[in-house]
Amino acid sequence: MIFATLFKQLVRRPATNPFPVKYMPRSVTGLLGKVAAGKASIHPPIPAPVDLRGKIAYDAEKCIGCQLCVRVCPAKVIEFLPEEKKIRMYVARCTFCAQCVDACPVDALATTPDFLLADTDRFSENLIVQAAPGAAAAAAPEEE
Amino acid sequence: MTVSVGNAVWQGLIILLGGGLLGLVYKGFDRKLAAQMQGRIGPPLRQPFFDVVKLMVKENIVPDHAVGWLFNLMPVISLAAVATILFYLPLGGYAPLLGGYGDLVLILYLLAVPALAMMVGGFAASSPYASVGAQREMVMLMSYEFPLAIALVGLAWRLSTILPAGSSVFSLGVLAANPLWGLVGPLGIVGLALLMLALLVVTPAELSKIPFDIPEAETEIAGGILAEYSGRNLALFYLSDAVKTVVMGALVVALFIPYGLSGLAGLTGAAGAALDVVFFLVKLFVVVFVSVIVVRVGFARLKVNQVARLFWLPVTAFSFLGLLLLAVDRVI
Amino acid sequence: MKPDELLAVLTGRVGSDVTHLRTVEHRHGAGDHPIYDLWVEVPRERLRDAIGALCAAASPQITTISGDDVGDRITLNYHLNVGWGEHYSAVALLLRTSVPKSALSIDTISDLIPGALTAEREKREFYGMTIDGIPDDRNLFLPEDSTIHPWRKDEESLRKTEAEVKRLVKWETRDA
Amino acid sequence: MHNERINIDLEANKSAVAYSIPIGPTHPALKEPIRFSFELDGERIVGVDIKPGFAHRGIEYMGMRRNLIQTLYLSERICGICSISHPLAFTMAVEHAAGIEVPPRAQAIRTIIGELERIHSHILWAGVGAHELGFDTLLHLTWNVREKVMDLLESLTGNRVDYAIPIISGVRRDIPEEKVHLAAEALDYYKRLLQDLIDAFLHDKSVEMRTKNVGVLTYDEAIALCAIGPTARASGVKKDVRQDWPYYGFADMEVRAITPEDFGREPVGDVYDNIIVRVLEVAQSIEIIERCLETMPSGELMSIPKIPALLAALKKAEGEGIGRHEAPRGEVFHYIRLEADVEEPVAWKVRAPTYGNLMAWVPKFLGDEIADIPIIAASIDPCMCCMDRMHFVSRDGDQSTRLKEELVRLSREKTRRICG
Repeated sequence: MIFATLFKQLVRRPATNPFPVKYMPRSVTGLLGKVAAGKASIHPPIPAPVDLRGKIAYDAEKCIGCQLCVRVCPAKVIEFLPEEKKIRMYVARCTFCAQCVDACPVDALATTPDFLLADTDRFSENLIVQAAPGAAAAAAPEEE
Repeated sequence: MTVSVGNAVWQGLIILLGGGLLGLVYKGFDRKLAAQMQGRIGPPLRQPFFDVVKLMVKENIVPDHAVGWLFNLMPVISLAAVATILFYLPLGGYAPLLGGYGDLVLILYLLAVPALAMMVGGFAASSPYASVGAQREMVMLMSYEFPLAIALVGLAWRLSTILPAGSSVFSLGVLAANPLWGLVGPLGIVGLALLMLALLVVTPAELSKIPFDIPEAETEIAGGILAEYSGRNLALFYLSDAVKTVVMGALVVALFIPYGLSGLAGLTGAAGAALDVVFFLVKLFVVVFVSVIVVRVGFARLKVNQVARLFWLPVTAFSFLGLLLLAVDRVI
Repeated sequence: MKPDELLAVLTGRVGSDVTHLRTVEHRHGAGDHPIYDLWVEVPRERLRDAIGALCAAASPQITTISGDDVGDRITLNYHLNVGWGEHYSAVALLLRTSVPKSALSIDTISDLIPGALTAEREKREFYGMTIDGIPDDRNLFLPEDSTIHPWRKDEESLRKTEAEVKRLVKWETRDA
Repeated sequence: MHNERINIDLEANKSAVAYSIPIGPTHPALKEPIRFSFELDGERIVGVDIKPGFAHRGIEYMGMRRNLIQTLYLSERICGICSISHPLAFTMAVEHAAGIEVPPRAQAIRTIIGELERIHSHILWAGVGAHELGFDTLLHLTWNVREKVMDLLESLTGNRVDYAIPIISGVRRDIPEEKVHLAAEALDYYKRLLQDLIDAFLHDKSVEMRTKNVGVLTYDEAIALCAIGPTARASGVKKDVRQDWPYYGFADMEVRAITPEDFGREPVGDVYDNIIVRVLEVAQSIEIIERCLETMPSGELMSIPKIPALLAALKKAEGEGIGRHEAPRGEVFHYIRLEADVEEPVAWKVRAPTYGNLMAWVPKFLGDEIADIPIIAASIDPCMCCMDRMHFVSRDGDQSTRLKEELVRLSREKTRRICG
C-alpha cells in the first residue's frame, strides 16, 4: 500500500542531493563570495566514479600534431593550430564521448573526473584546453 | 452582544489578516510535507509568501478575446466570499464575529461562490482550456454540494431536536458550543462519524486538490480555469484558495471537534484562551493533513465522470446513512 | 519463415519480375543459428502485387521506406519484417524498387498495409514525389507550406542552409 | 484485417464536431513538441489529427556530411533515453555493410548495456505515466529508484546518458571483474523492488480506474498499423526483435515477447496492459543481464582496435546494410549505404520507434475523453526528438534572421513598456 511508504518517507531523509545548498540563497554571488572567502560552506557533490568521462586533459608535450582527434571528434571541439602543430579544445561544445582519447596514438589526451564546468562564458579559461597558460596568452588575439 | 463599530472593524481586520497568513502558512506546510512524503526536499515554508509577492508584482494579462471586466472581477469576488466566511467561524473559544448575522446556510452559499467565480472567470477567459475547466468545475460543484448540504443540515436538524425550541441551531457558534458526540446515543455516534467522513471527502473536492483537481488538471488542460490568469488576479485566486483551506478545515473542526483544552488543563483567562487557540490550530492542521495533504499525495487524479459517480453514489449514500442513523437514534 | 520460402511467395505472384539480389546470413552469439536479410528488387508496377502476396502469406510489418537519390532515379527500399511471432522466425526483407525522376510517382500500399501511411507521406514531402491513391497527402514532418524536398541531392535551396551551417561552425571558435 | 475504427481519412469526420482543442506543440502533458488537434464532442474525442515535425534537427543530413565515427556519436544523440539503441542499430548496419565481425565479448557487453537501458527507460516511463495521471508521488518514487541503474550505467560506461560504448567493430569499454559485483548488486536491488512496482502500478485502485479500458488498441489494429514494441505487445501481438530475429547476446537465449497474458490478463491493448508489459519487461531484462554476466565469453573487445585502421577500413568499405535493435520503446531500424573512397555514409535512414507507433495513436485516442489524452499520449512512450530528425528553418536564410531580430525588438519594447 502506498500510504505505508508515504508515512515512512515523512521521517526519512529526502533523496534529493542538496548540492550546492539546500535552498536558494538570498544572493548567489554573495554566497559564492563567502564560500571563496571560507566564511560559508556548500554541500559537496555526489562523488563521481573513477572512470567518469569528464573534462579532457591535454599533455601538449606528448602531442605530435597528427590531427587524428580532430578527425574523429563528432562535435568539432578540437581546433588545430597549424603553426605550433598543437590543438586547442573548446570544452563548452564537448559531448564527453572521449573518442579523441581512444584515437590519440601517443596518449597525449586523457579523461578526468572533472564535471563541474558550468560557466557564463563559453570561452572562459576553464573551458578552453590548450598547451599551457603562457602559450595561451601569447596566442590570444588581444590586439584585435 | 454589543460590539462597537470600531472594535468590530479592528477585529475584522485581525481576522482577515490572520486568516490570510494562516492560509499561506498551511500552504507552506502542505508543500513541504507533500515533498517530504515524495522523497524530495521541497520549498521552504515561506515559499507561498514569496509566490504571492511575486505574482503581485507581475504583469496582469487579460487575453484579447476575454470579457475584461468579468475576468478581472472574479478573483476579487472569490477572495471576498471566502474571507467573509472567516467572520462566521468560531476560533478556539471565541464566538464568531458575525455569529448573529448569518448561519450555516449562508456559509454553504459563500463556499460555492469561489467555485462559481472561477467558473465565470474561466468562461470569460474564452480559451478552450479554461472553458473545459469551467465545465468540469460545474460538474464538480453539482456533485459535491449535495453530500455537503446533507451533512450540514443533518447536524443542525439533530441539534434542533435536543436544544430548546427557538435556539438558532444553524448558527455555527451554537453548533460548536454543543458538540453532538456527547448528546446522541451509540447509533447517533456512528451516524456522526459517517457525516464527518463525508465532509472530509468533500473537503479536497471543495479545494480542487488531487484526486479532485480536474478543473485545473495541469497535465490535461494546462491549468484549466486558471490557464489565462496571471499576476494580481492569479495571486487573488491563490490567496482565496489558501483561505478556503483554512475555512474548510475550521468548518470541520467547529462541527465535529470543537473541544477546548482550557477546561481540562484548568486554565482560565488569557492563558486558557491562548491554549485553546493553539489547540485549535493543531486540530486545523490535523484535519488539513488528513483530508488534503495525505490524500493529494496518495491518489491519482480522477476523471470527471468518476468524480461525479463517487460523490453521487458512495458519498451521498454515506451521508444519507448518517442522517438516517441520527434519525433512528432520536426515535429510540 | 525461411528466406527461400519468402522468395517463393514473391515469385509465386510476381513471377520473373522479381530479382533476387541476395540473401544475407548473419551469425551472432555462439553462432548456432543464423538470422537472415533478404534483398529483392521489383519493378514499380509490380510493387503492389509483391506487397499483396506478402499480405496474403503473413502479416508483414512495414518498418519504413528508405530512399536514396542516385542521380536520375530515386531508389525506394521498402523495409519489411515478415514472419514475426516465433523464436528465429522473422526475415528482414528489403523490397527495392526504383523510380525515375522524370516520372516521380508510385502507387500507394497504405490500403494493403495501413501502417505504411507515415512512411509514404514522409517520402512524398521529402522527395517531392506523387504517391498515387494516398489517402492523406498533407505534409507530415515539414511545414504545411513547404515546397522544398530536403532529401533530393539536387535540391538547390539547401546550399544556402549548408553555407549558413558552415558560417556558424566557423564563428564558434574564439579567434574568429 | 481492416477495422472500422481505423480511420485514416480524418478530414472526413470533422462535420459533426462541437469544438476542437489543440494540444501542443508545447503543453504540460507533452514533454516534447508535437501538435494534436482533437475534435471533441463534450469530453469525448471524435477526431484527432497529429502533426509532428517540431523537433526536426536534420540528423540524417548532418550524418551524410561526417565520417562514420562522428556519425556514430551523432546517432547516439538522436535520443537521450534510447542513447544506446540508435548506436547499436547504427553500428550493426555499418558492420553488415562493411562486413566487419564483432567479437563475442563485445556482443555480450552491448546486450548488457542495452538491457540496462531498457530497465531505466521503463522505470522512467512509469514515472512519466504516473505524472500524466496526476500521481506525482509515484513519479518521484519511481525516478528515485531509477537512480540506481543510472549510477550503474555511469560507473560501467563513464556517462549517465549517451554512454558512448559501442563502436564499429566492437565496444570501447570492458566490464571488468571488479565491476560485475556492482551490476549484480543493482540487479538484486531491482529484483527486490519488482513487487513494489507491481503493487504501486498494477494493484493500485486509482491507477486501475484511470488506465483500464483507456486508450485501447486492438490486436487487429496493432497489426494493421504496424505497431511495435510494448505498444504492440500490450495488444497481444508477439512482436519483439530479440525473439524474432535474435542478434548479439540474444542469439544464445530464448527471449520471449512479453504480453499481458504473462500477468494472467487477456490482452485488451489498453494503458493498463502497457504498464503490465513494461513492468514485466524490467524483470525480463534483469534475467537477461544476469544470464549475460554469467556466460560472458572472454576475448577481445574490438576486431579492429586501432582507430586509424578502422577509419581506413571504413573508407574502403562498400555496400549496404541494415541494423535492428529492440529499443525500450520498440524496434529501432537503420539503413546505411557506403561507397568506397567516401568517408561519409552515402545514404542513411533512421526509423525510430515512435515513428512506427505514430499511426497507432489514432485508434487509441478515438472514443476516449480529454482527461485520458495525457496518459494515452504517454502510453506509446513517445519520443519526438527520435522521430523528427530533419528540419529547415526557412527557405531564405535572411528571412529567419529578420524574424529573430523582430522578436528581440518586440520583447525589448515590451520590457520597456512594463518598466514604464
